[in-house]
Amino acid sequence: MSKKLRTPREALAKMDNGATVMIGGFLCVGTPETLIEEVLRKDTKDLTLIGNDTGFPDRGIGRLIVAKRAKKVLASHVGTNPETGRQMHAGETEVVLVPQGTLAEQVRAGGAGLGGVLTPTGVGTIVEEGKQKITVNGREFLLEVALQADYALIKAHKADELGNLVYRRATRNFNPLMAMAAKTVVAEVEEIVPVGELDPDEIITPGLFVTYLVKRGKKDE
Amino acid sequence: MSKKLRTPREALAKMDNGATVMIGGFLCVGTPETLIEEVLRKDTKDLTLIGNDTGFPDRGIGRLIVAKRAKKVLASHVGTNPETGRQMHAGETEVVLVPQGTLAEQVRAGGAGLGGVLTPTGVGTIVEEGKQKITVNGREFLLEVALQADYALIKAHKADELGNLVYRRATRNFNPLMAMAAKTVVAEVEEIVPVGELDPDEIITPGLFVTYLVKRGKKDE
Amino acid sequence: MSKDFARERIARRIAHELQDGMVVNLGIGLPTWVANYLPSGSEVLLQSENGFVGLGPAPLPGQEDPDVTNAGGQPVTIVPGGACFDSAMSFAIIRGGHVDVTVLGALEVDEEGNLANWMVPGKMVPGMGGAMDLTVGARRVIVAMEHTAKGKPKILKKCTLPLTARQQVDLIVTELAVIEVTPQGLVLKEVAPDTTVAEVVAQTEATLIINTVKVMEV
Amino acid sequence: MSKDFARERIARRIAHELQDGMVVNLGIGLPTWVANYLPSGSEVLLQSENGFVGLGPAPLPGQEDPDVTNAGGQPVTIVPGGACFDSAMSFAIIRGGHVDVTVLGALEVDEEGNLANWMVPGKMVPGMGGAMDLTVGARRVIVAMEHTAKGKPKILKKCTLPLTARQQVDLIVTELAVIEVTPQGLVLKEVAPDTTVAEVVAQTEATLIINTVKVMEV
Repeated sequence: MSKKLRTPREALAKMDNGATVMIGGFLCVGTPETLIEEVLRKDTKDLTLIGNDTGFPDRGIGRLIVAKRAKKVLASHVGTNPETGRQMHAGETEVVLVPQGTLAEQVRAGGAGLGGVLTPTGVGTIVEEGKQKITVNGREFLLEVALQADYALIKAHKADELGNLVYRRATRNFNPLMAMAAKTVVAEVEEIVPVGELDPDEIITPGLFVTYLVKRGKKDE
Repeated sequence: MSKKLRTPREALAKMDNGATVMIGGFLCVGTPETLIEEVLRKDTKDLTLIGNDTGFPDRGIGRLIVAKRAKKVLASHVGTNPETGRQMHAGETEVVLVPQGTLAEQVRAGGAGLGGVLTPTGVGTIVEEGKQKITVNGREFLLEVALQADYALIKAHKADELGNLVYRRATRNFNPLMAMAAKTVVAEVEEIVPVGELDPDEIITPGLFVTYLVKRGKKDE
Repeated sequence: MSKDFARERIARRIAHELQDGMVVNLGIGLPTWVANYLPSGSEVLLQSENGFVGLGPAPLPGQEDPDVTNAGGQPVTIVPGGACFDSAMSFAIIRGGHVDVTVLGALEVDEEGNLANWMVPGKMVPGMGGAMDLTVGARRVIVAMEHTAKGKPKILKKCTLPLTARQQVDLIVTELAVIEVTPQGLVLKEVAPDTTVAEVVAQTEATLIINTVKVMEV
Repeated sequence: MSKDFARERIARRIAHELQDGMVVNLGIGLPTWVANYLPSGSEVLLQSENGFVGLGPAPLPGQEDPDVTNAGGQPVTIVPGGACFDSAMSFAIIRGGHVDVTVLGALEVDEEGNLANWMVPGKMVPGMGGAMDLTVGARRVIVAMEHTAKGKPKILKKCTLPLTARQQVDLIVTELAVIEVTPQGLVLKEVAPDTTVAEVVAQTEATLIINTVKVMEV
């Protein structure tokens, strides 16, 4: 049995109000719904949420938005969840829109110990507001700083007992990046296999990044 | 038969004197020896070489150093090839020593369209000389700019006919990064399998990065 | 002309711009249609920014794989030889110039090749998603859009909405015309067989440079 | 004391600092020896910066895999549960603070925890390899070295050689002593049973803060 295996309740027991939480997935493909369910249950609020999008009102990060658990959201797209737009316009929730490739690099930088990256994306648009512009070899770039979080809630296909993870198809997206960038990383998985069953070359997220494993669909009593 | 398959001579026919060439491998583990052999044969010189190290005098990048094909070398370590040190001290070859993690990020940035990255590595050492220092959240970082090349000579374990690549064990190192960062990417492989034989989840370097495939050990007549 | 008829024509014309071996990213909505008009046996490689290359047609009903969707969240397939990756790699491919062509919708385009397609202040603010990276990173940016919106021109002297990217558009394809963005300005290359140069000029706010104009293949 | 005896003692003492579950990177040379003194069944996870985690013991003769080497190029094994990656991921792990302890050799260390181990100007310039990233990135930096070189102290008031990293060393282990780097300076924690505090002080150029000194377990 994996030493990292927890129930959802155990895994998120120490998540406090006001925490910064990264959540994997792309329009709910590769989103840890069981962990989101637990955040809803335990009534954690004032969260800063970081994710590609805000899902749908009844799925993914969208459920946390509808339940008003976020004080701030960083995402590249909120169009599939009208409630996010409503809260943004009403001034109820701060929404920061970030180009998708920039968000990916910011999260990766946070995990990789980099202070940030220089990207050409957003130059000449409102995205550049308040950011440092740096010229390298005659081309202008925006300095986009690293992002880190208290928690990363991610979804993987399979784990071994050490927490090594593999992903399936389009569910990978932000999950391996977020796995690097948070103090506590909880991976929701379909299946846990014995150590040695995954080939070292096929592992995408080494287990050293993973704090806890939770089985998808597992409920606490 | 793969449309990308070439003999070493065909694959490197257009490599000119003065080219910038990235070469994969870590102390010759994962180094494309067949391609290096061809660079030696065709007498290309005044190269700027970028690699983790300069191998050994009789193996890997070291052979190009001994044959005096490089006017400039960027590497993290040259200690296993005394000839590199000799040429450096004698002023025959310009050698720029770069921290290994910085070199990896510079190559990746070149491939990813980033202008550079901010790293804490090298702050307070001679590595910071001539570089911009940027403070983010109270911590100092060095701005290390992206690297790109005319050629990347890489080594993979297996390719499919479209050039999708998988690597084996410790041979991966800089190879997938360099595959992203050069105009012409030549991958030396042990084996080429039909399209569809590699699972989409196991591919490390998508074939879109790969210009030509060369079979390891393949000689031109 | 019905909306669908216009959109089909645009998609069909853009398909001619895509050649075997090219890596192409098709935006959500109208751009997605372009895939339907590629010749059978086409070796255009479609990149899906949510995390793979080798985007294939929609699956047969009942054969959907919930883990295989396009960037709009719709079920799709992965062709043999496709490859999956994370979002950092996906945008390394996009930003790094490894996508040959991207096809994107637009709210406005202007004479400098500026593009606005991600927000209408105070109204629609869905977010830019991957559009800013695609526009900056792809080697060639093709805008696919209807020529006008509610009778008002969308090809302007200067964009009025917040930009997605500055000076990145290369080609504009509408149901009426094909327009190339050049350092000198917008060059009218083709007009549809059921319209005239004068009509296209009348429906375009931007100045069009007119030399040899061909009939658009539709 | 023979060189090998000294080195074995240093490695053995450092092994006590490593606990189950820790991710540890051992530098080339003496630090590599530490792995030999981990208790059997140890769950310390060794990271090898050339591209994997789960570094295992040397293979039996004839069972070497040319694709599985450590950062020094020597044949090793990968334990069950190990994982391979590229150099960017390897240093993301290192620079990003995901390595709990790194053990590195040194030419000089000083009172501020500065480390010099990569070059001697005009003489030996092998390059820093991964040492600068390891020193900056690992949560805890342990220096493993002989106390003196040719009779001259290596623990100095101020390093004279070009630095590998500034103020990153946490612990120094030699065949004579265990010394902790604190904001107040170097604290002598342990001395070997075959030496004395006075002897250690005599062989150290840096000022040592001396409170409770224990006998080093050797």
